[in-house]
Amino acid sequence: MRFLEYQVKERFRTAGIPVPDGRLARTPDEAALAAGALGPIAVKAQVPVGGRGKAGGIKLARSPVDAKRVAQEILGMTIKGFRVQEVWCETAQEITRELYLGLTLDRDLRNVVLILSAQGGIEIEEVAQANPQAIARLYPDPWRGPLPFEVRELVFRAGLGPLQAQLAPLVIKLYTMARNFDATTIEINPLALTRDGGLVAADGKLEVDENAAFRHKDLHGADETAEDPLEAEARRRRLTYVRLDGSIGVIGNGAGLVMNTLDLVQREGGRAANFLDIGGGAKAEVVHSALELLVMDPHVKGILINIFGGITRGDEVAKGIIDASRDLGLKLPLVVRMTGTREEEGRQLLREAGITPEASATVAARRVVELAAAGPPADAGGAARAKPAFEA
Amino acid sequence: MRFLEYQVKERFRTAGIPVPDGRLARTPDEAALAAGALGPIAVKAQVPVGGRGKAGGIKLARSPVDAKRVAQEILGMTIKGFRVQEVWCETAQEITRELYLGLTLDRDLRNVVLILSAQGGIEIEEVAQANPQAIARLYPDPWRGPLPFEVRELVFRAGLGPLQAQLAPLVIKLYTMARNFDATTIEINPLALTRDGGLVAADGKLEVDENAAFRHKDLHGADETAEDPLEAEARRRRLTYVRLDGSIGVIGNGAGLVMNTLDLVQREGGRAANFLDIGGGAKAEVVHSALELLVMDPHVKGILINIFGGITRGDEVAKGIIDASRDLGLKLPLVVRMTGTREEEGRQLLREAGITPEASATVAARRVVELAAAGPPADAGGAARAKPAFEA
Amino acid sequence: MSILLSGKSRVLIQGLTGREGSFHTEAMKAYGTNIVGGVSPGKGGSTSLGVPVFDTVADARRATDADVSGIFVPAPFAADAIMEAAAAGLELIVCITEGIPLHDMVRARAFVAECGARLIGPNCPGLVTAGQAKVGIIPNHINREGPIGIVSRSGTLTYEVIQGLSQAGVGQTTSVGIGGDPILGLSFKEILALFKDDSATRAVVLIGEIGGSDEEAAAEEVIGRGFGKPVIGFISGRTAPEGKRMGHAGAIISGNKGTAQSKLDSLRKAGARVCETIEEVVDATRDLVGVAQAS
Amino acid sequence: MSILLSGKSRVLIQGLTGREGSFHTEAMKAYGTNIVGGVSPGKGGSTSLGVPVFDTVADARRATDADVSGIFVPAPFAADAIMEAAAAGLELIVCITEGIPLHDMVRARAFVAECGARLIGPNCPGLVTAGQAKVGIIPNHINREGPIGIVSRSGTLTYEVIQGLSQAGVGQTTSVGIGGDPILGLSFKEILALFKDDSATRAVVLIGEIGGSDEEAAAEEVIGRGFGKPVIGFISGRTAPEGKRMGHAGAIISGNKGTAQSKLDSLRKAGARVCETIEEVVDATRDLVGVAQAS
Repeated sequence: MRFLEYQVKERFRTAGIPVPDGRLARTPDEAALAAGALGPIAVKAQVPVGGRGKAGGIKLARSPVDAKRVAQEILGMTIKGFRVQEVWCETAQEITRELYLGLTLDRDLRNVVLILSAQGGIEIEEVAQANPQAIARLYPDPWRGPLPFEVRELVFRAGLGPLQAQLAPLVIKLYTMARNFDATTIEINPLALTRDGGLVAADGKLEVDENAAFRHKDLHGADETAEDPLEAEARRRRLTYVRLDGSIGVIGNGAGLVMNTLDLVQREGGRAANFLDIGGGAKAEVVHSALELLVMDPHVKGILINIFGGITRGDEVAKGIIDASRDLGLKLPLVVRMTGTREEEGRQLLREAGITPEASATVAARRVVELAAAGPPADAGGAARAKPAFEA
Repeated sequence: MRFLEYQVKERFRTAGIPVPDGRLARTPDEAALAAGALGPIAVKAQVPVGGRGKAGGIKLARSPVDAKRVAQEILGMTIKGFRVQEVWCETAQEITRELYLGLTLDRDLRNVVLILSAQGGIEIEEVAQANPQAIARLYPDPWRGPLPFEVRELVFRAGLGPLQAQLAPLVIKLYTMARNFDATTIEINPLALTRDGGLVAADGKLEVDENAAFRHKDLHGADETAEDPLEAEARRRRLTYVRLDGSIGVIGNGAGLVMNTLDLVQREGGRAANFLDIGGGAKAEVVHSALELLVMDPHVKGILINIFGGITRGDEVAKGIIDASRDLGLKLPLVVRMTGTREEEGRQLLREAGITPEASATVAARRVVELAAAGPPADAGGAARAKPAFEA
Repeated sequence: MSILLSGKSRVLIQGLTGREGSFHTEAMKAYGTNIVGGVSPGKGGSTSLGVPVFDTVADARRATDADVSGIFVPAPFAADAIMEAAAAGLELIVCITEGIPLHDMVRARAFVAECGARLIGPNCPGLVTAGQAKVGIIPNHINREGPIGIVSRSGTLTYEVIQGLSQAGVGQTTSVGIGGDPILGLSFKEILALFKDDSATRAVVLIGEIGGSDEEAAAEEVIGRGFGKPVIGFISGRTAPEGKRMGHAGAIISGNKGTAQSKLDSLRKAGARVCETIEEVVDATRDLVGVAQAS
Repeated sequence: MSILLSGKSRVLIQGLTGREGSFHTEAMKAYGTNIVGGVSPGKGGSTSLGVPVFDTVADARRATDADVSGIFVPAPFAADAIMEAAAAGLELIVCITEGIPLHDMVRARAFVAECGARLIGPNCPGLVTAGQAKVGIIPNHINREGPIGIVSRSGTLTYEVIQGLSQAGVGQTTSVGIGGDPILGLSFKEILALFKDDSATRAVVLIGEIGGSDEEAAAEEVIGRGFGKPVIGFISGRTAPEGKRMGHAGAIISGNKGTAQSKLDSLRKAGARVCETIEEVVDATRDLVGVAQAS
């Protein structure tokens, strides 16, 4: 789960991490009002992606008139596919130095890591390459969390000893916030040292572990409709789906198997339109729903279904395919490869419905690529796909 | 720091531990009002000691008239030296079973221990002797706290498996409360199973670590004026003082040394009136203040000062003794034993002021016991002590 | 011989009485696994699927002397179940449950390490020692006894390899699915080290995927340092784009970290035979074992 | 010979630049203690009392190779300072600070144990190895080299014993004040075990007090099991009433637990010579050493 800047800053404030005063504006007039109340402000596009500054999504405004004009420019912009519907107007800061403070999951060390950098305002990976000695890391014991002396060591290692008294409590608060929110990433970047000597979170990022959603029912992130509409539709259908840039729709069971199917499609000269994992033990309805989703994608020119029957039963999957093809009036080329539990029953059903099953995934991939390249079957009418169709 | 029942229950409620509805009453009329609002109530004397029930400090009232009469009886009682100034009026519970849940510090194992007993309502030590298999203990890792599976094991070990779903969260809440308040003891006793199947803290106890007071500036316990007035006065003077039942006032530096001085006084046939430790590095003013405190005690018939000069300097102590004796017009027999740092300078000062120092603690104890038995010096007037004088 | 699990292993199932737990326990029993008991708090004293049920793992261990636990409890309670097994002294803990919060797993994993237990998973299909015992959900019928060790992050892709090998007449010692989460118990490294010491295992198939750098670590720290047995490596997700999580929580390329290329290069450099398809893996393994059998 | 501390010990002082820290560091140096550095966060790089000051214990340890730390930081920060020393690899940590919250100490003590360090205190006078080194606040002039080991929960009462023995011509190997708090680092047991193995120590004086049962544990688990050296025991608080805390946080009789009688009985039963006054302790020790010297 991701959050917009202002949502992150609200949570920073609650956690005791200082943030600039600000107001959310949905119209240029609201931005002007914010400037009237706050003085000189930064007007910042609220989109759940990085690189807003470069895209022109952050501008300074010295007066209400200025703020109105600037907000007018930013509201309605599209940044990396996200339309800007809100701007965050916050007191402009006089920043004398930019630091970085963050937390993320280090999967290699199977632990959370706190990262403090004497250099901030740019991606921490860039600092790590260009100026590694500016970065200090702390791997807290998962049960104890960061201890005060460990945090002092972190601050001194980053060469920020003189800021120790201000920085140490921030590090503890950031960690506490990560634990409270089940965050897998939190960044304060830049963590700004202002002219008056204070530290303030000038920008922030928060990502929450979706596995922990049951503990955070009241936590609402960035509006999902801003994302890819097909991915949003897949989420509504509780399907594990990722949109890709090719033309072969892929359905399979098991993440590794589906990934491998994408690789096979590319190996045979095609490109997958998506990743779609129906998981273990899927019933006919799930297969039906997955097929329905794929035909909504106008880029899909052929569909490959690759199933290994473990808990998943071949006959169930076959039924789902057959029903969905019929209900959707499917005209796209469809190739099915099926093995494992009830393999024979499933294949029999498919053959009866006029779909020839393949036994090898490689051969199936080759065939779907060929069929998709050849175009839809001759008898396909103009309205060959189900509605609605989403453009990417 | 100790708390009255209603103060403990307020904290239980905040911590999510269920308690009966109740109201505090300072007059019989307020108790009647409480009964009007709550129905049948228990009227309970609020004093910071156990054994209220046996002393007649807890009575049931079925109606407001009843409540008024009962409150009239209880308010103004004196229980173990504490005058009852408030009664806690709470909804009478239909209790079907009494359990015990507590936390305390196990110094031998250097850890906190959670104790759950299938038998409650009486002192846990009694259960431990009479019915040990009813008691289960959990020593949580100090960093991890009690883990859910450990709490389940605790509940099953106590033979309370069927109450698992209700008990397990209470155990966690009790521990969390102990950590949040730096409690060295918390008891829910009885933890009552009511007719409707719920669990409720029918009575409770809370003791907070005074070393952690700096973390709990907003935490106020039982009114200290209810305690021994000399101990309260000592606390105002920041002296480590314990009132005892003898007649020899004792001042010394270091807890072990003072305890040993009490032992020596008794060995010589006397009994100490108090324990008073002026600690390490005490200056003349502290000695002065300590002497001043002792002469407020009408039971004190003689004073023994026993000093080992480590950081504490003999000449400083001597000055304090000489000044205080003069300022207070001290007429009581005074024996001083002094050794260690600046021993000679101190003794010289004492001798000049007409006080003969002793070199051996045993001899000093013998002498003060003899002098106290002989009564005040012949020249002592009627107003030989400083004001005010507190009776125990 | 085999690693981690054998016909003598005494297996406990946490969450035995649940839907998933009972379904798969039936299958494990059918495969011949020595299931000695189950744990379901509040159901202690009863019997289910022919084995005694206990309130706590500690009780179960005392009564049955179990040494392996399979965990089928729902995600919100699974990390606690893992720790309960570790604290009770179980030696091997296999957690099938998917969707455990990552912070829970970080803590549980540290706890397990402190107890000296071994954890497989979570979010994994478990393991099978062919012809002897199974803990988890790998289909029974695909396994065949033989000289190949399998270790994999994937579930169904592992089944493909097992089935492919078995159909080609090449059996397995033990097949281990270590799981697709970012925070795992045993990783490739540790499983490989066990295969190294297992005399019955003559070659190892390693099925990796994008994300993290466990494959690289295994290649550099184990395979490349006198492993002494042939390793056939395969990585899925070679065409996955950066920043997209491919189903498994752990299958994601972040920046230039966790790419299939990096993993394939490491494996190749360490001396593993790297394959592009499962069919190739099967063929290569058959060829290798042929060679090994002759030597 | 001695225990825990010697002239070769490389001693660090945490809180060196504070009032207490600097006062007592001067005295420790005057006694000949090898003070190699101090720690005061934010004052790293400076020099105080002739030794370098560091921001962290880790820095100090790297630069000085210190093996012992004396802690003089205020109570709210002392548990953290103890853990910092343990994490940095110090072998012996002596915490003088009084008034540390008990929950903090429970955690810090567990942490120290995990690091494998030894903690003396808190709320203790520290230790002296006569003629060699001192960490803590025991007065310099009272110590005298000789064959007696001293271990005590009290502060000034320890000084009395040391001074009494020294004045009677009986010197000490090491005198250790373990502190008067309920949650302590090393207890009587562990110190006695060290004295047992110290060839220079010919007899041990144990000064206990009411509260807890560490004296009983020492008597039953160490003295009573072939300790091999005479032990002279003394317990203060014999006339203390139940339920009253006698100055030390740990000096309290709860119910019938922690009484002087129980401790005296245990010591006597274990074969210790039990004394009623400090004068008796001194006389008994002088007599014993006389016997020991003749043998």
